[in-house]
Amino acid sequence: MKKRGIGMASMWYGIGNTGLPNPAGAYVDLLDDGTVLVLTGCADIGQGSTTALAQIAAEELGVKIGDVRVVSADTGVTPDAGASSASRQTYISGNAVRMAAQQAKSVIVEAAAEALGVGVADIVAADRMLTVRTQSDKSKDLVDCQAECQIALGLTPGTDAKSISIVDCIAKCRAKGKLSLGHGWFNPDTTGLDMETGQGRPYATYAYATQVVEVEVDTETGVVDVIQIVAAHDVGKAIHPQNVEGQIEGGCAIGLGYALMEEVQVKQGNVATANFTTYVLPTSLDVPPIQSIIVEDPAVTGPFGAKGVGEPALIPTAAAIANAVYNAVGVRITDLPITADKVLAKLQLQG
Amino acid sequence: MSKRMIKFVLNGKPIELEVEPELLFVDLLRERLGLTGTKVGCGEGDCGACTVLVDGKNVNSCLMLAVKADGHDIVTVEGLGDYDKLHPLQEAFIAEGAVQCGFCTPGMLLSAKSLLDVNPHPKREEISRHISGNLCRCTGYTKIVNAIEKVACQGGGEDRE
Amino acid sequence: MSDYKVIGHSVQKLDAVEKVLGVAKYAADIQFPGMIYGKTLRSKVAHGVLLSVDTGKAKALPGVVSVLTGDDIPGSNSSGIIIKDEPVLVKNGQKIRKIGDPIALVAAETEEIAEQALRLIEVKVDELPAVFDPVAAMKDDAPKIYEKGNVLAVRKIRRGDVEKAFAECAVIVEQDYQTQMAEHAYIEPEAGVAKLDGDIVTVWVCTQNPHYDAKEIARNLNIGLNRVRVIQATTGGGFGGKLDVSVQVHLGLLAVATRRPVKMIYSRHESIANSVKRHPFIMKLKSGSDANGKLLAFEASIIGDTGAYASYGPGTLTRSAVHVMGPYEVPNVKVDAYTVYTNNPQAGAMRGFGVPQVAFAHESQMDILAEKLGVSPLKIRLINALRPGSFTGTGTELKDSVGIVETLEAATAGAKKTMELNW
Amino acid sequence: MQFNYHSPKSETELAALLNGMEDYCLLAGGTDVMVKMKEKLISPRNLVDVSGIESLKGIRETAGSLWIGPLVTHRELMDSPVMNKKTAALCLAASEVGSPQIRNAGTVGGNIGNASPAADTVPALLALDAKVQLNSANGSENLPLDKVFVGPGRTCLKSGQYIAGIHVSPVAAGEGAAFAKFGKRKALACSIVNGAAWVRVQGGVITAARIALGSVGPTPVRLYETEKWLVGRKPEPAVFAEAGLQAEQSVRPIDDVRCTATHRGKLARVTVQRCLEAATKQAMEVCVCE
Repeated sequence: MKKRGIGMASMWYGIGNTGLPNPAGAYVDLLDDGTVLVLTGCADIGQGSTTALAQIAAEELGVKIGDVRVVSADTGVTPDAGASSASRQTYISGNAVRMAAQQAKSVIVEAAAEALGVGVADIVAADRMLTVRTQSDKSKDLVDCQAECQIALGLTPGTDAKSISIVDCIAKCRAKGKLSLGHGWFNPDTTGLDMETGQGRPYATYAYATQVVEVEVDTETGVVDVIQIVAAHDVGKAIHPQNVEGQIEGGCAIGLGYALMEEVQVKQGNVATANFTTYVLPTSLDVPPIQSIIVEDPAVTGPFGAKGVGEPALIPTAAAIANAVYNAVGVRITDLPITADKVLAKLQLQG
Repeated sequence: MSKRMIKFVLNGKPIELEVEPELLFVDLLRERLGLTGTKVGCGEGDCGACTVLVDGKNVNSCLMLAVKADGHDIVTVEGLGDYDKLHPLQEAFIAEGAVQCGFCTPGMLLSAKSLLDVNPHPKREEISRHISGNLCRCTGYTKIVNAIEKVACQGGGEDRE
Repeated sequence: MSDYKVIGHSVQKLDAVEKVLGVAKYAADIQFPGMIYGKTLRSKVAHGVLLSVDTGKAKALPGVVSVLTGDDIPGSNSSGIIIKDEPVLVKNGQKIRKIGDPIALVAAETEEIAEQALRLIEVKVDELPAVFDPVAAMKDDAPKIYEKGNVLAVRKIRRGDVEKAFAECAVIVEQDYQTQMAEHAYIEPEAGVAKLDGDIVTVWVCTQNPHYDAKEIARNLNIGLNRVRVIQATTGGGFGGKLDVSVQVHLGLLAVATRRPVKMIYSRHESIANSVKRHPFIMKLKSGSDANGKLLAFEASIIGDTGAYASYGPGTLTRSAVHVMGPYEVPNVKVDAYTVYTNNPQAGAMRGFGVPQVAFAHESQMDILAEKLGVSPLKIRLINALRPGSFTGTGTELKDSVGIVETLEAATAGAKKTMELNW
Repeated sequence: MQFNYHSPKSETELAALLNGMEDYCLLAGGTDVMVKMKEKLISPRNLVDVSGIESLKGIRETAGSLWIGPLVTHRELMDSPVMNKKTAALCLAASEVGSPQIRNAGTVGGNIGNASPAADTVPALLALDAKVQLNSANGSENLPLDKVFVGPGRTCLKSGQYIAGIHVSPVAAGEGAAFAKFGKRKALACSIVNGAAWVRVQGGVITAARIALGSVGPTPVRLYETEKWLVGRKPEPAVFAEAGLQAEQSVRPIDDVRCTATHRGKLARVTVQRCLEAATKQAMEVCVCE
C-alpha cells in the first residue's frame, strides 16, 4: 500500500564565517566610454556570483548590465574576496563591489554636481545618466523619461540642465586629469565567540527558510517517493530572482539525495563508494516539482538588502522529508539516509 | 595495436583520420580535435557529461572507442550553434536559467536534441526520462526541463531551421 | 524597491553563452604545447609511519619527467585552511593518517606513463593501529592519531540555566540522531594546469578560493606570494568541496621542478576517494517547552567525525553548535560540539556546513514536540520562531531581516495550493 | 588499455577468428566491457568488436517464437512494436536498463554475456523461457538461458563460442508476464532486486508459471520450486503472498553498498508477489477479451 504524508522543516543560517573576520575586496573602474570593469576575487562556481556582482555595480553606477564586465578570481589582478562559501559572496563581496562602485561614482557625481549647479547629494545615477534628484519618485521618472525622449529624438541627452550623461561626465573628469576608480572592502560586523560560553555575535545577518514536502511511502517495500517540495526562502532581497530559484531548486535536489540515497560508505578507512554507480545522486526522475517562493525581508547591512541563499536551499529538505515520512506511516527515522530498509524494518516492528 | 583509418561525419563535416584502437572517442574529440565542449565527469557512463549524438542517438563517448565512430554521423555541442546563431535549445537554456556550473550543459543539450529530433512535443515526464542519464548537481533539473519544454512548445524539433 | 533598474531583474547570466556553446574553458580543457601530466601516489594504509619511498624504477621509466617526494618540497610541507595539519607529501619518518595520503608525485609525457610510473614506486610503511569510529577515538586508550589527542576542538554554548529550566518544562523531548558522510559530487572532477611564466608560477584550477590556494602554493614552494598567480578556471561546481587544496600545490611543485606546463585531472574515483566529505554527526538533543509549546530549554551534544585532517572541521562544528537549536528563541541553552580526528577520509566544508545535520535533528525534535503537545508542526514553529528583538543562543540580539515567520506562512500558503494540508 | 582490435564483418569471419584465439573479449555496445577495462578488472589481449556483423542484429518473428539478435540494443528492444505486443515485460525490463545513453549502446547479447547478477533484461528473458544459441567454428548449440550463467560475470561459453541469437516465447492469450525492479533511484540504477514472472491461467487456475529474480545471488535465478507449487492453484492474493514468502526463503542474497541482504530478501518477496499479480491479471484480461 502507498501512503502519503506531508512534512515541514525550517532553518536559519548565519551569513559568512562564524565569528571570524572574513573580508572581501573589490575594484571598480569606470572607463572612458562609460563601460565598467569590476575586479573581484570572488570565484563563481556556477551559482552566478559574477552576474549578481555585475548587477550590483550596474545598479549603483546607473549603467546597463551590458556595460559591466567582471574579472574575477585571478590573484594576479583581483583583490582577495575570500572563499565562495558560507553563502557569503552576495552579501560580503556584494557590499565590497557596491562600495567600490560608490567610490568610482563619487568622482563623476562631483563633476555632474558642478556642471548642474547642485550638491552631490542631489545627483542620482540611472540609465547611463546623472540626474538632479527631484522631490518624488514620480518626478524622477519624469526626468528619466525626458532623457530617454531626447535619445529617441536624436538629441544629446544631458543638454537639459537637469541631467548629464555619464560618458560626458567622465570626459569632464578626464579633462581635469581625474580617473573614476574605486575600491571597496567589506567585513561583516561580528565578534568572536567566548570559549567557555559561546556568547558573542557570530554573524551580521541570517537567512531563514521553511520547506514543506509531500512524500509517498510504499508500506510493503519502505521505498520513499518525494512527490513535491515547496520551499520559501528569506533572501533579504533577490538580486537575480531566477538564480535564487536555481539555487533553491538545486539545493532541494541535493537535500533530497542527502535524505534518501546518498552515503559515502567507508570500510576500514577505505571509501567503498568511490564512483557514481555506488555513490548515487538524484537524477531528473528523482527530483519532484519544486515550488520556489522568494521572501524578501531586506537586511539593513546587505547590498540592496540582500543576504544569501546558496546553502540555506538544501538545509531543511532532509528534515522535511523525515517529518513527511513520519506523517505518512508513523515511522520516525533518526539516522540519515532514510533508506527503504530502515523504513520497512521500523514499519514491521510496528506490526 | 596497429592504427586504423576511420571515416565519419563530425558536426556535418566529413573527417578521416588514423587512430589507435585503444583511443576513446571522447579523447579523440577533446585532445586530438580540440573539441573540449564534450566533458568527462566520471569516465564510466554514469553521468552523461560526455554525451554526443551518434546517428542522432545520445551515447556516452567515454565508453566508446574512437574506431567505433567509423561510418557514423556524429554531433557534439560544437555542432549545435555558434556565437552568431545559437541553437533554440541553447537559447532556451540561457533564457530559462538552466545553466549553472555548465559542466553538464553540453551533454544535457545533446540529450535534449536527440529527444526533440524524434519527438518534437514531448510531455514533461518524457523530457525528464530522456535526460535521466545526464546528472546535474547544480540545478535540480527544474529549469533544464523548463528550457527543453519551452523549445518543445515553440515547435520542437520540426521547424527549427 | 520597484525602481531598481537592474537589481531584482533576472538578467542573462554573464557566463551562459560560453557554457551552452561548450567554449567555456574548464581546467581540463586547457592545453599548452609541451604539456606533461601529473599523477599522485597515495597511501594504501590508513595509519602508519612512512619508512621509505623508492622512486628509482619510476624515474627510469621512459617518458617520466620528474618524480617528487616529501624531501623535494622547498617550503613548508603542510597545508590546511584552519590548521596546517595536512602533509603536501608525507615524508620519510612522518605519519600517514588516512588511506589516500599523498606520498609521491609523478610527471610524465602522458597520463598512461605517469600511471605506470606510480606502480613502480616502492613504499614501505610501518603500520599503526587505526581508529575509524569517532566515539572510540575520543577514549583515552584509542590509538593516538595526533600527539595531542584525537579531540581537535570543543565548542561550548552556555546561556541561562538549562537544568533549572528543564525542571520547569511541561514537555521534554530527548532523542539521538545520526547523519551519514556525504560527497559533494560536483560533476567536474578536480583539475588544474600550472605553467611557469618567467619566475611566476601560474595555476589555472577549479576552485572556490583562489587567494587561499595562492597562499598555500607560496608557503609550500617557499616563494613570494606575488610570484604565484592562481586563476580560477571555469569551475564545474564546488559545493564546498573545492575550498581545500587538491591539485594546486602539487601542480606548482611539478611545474617548478620540470619547468614545463603540467596538468593534473582526478578521475572520479580519485575525486571521491580523496576529497573532503560532509561530516557524519552523532547528536543527542533534548528540548523542553511549557504546556503552551514555548521552548524553555535546549541541550545538545554533537560529535563530528572530521577524519584524518582538520580541513574546515572546527568551523563546521562551531557553526553546528550555534545553529543546533534551530531558528527558535530559547532562553536556556547548553551545547557541546566536538570535532574528532579519526583515520577516515577528512571531512570539511559542504554546502550547509554542519547545519543540514543539525537541522535534521532540531526539526525532528520540533515535530515530536508538536505531536506531544497536540499542536500542528506549523504552530509549534510559529510559537517559537525568532523575531526582531529575539536573542539567539549566542546571546545575539536580532534586529532586522528576521524572515522566518514570513517563510513559515509563505511555505504553508504555497503548500496549500497543491497539497491537502490541514494545518 | 592495450589490445589487438578485431572487427569481423560476418559470423563466419567471427567464428574463424575466435577459433583458437586466446585471451579475448567480445565487444558489442561496450557499456560494460569498457567500464571493466577502464577499472582494469579485465585486460584482454584481443578485443573482438562484433558490432559490424549484420546477421546478429534485428528482431524476427518466426513460428511460435521471437528471435532477438544479440546486437539488438535495449533501446531497440523497448521501442520494438512486435516485442511490445508479444513480450511487453521484456520491453519494460529493457527500458529500465541504465540510462538512455546506456540503452542506445548496450545490447541484449551484451547484457547476457556480461553475466551480471543484476542485469535487468535477464529475469524477463528467463521468465519468457529464453533459449540462447551459441555458435562457434565447431558448431551450434541451444541452451536455456539459466544454464548460461555460472557465477558473477561468468558464463558457460566455451572458448570460440559467441551468442548468435536469443529465442523467447511470445506471451499468448491466457498468459501474462510482468517485470519489476527496485533500485536506489529511478534512473541510472543498478538493481537492488529485479524480477519477472510469466503465468498461464486456464479455467481459473494457474497451469504453468516461470519466475526469475536478479541480484539475489551470484547469478540470476529461476524459482523452479515455487513455479511447480503454483501449478493448479488459483491466482489469488494469498497464493501470490505465499509464493513471495517462498521466494524470500529460497534466495541467498548478500549485503553490499546498495542494500542489506535482509532487505533484499523482503524485496524479493514483494517482487515475486507483484509480478505474479500483474502477470495473472494480464493473463485473465486476455481470457476475458476472448
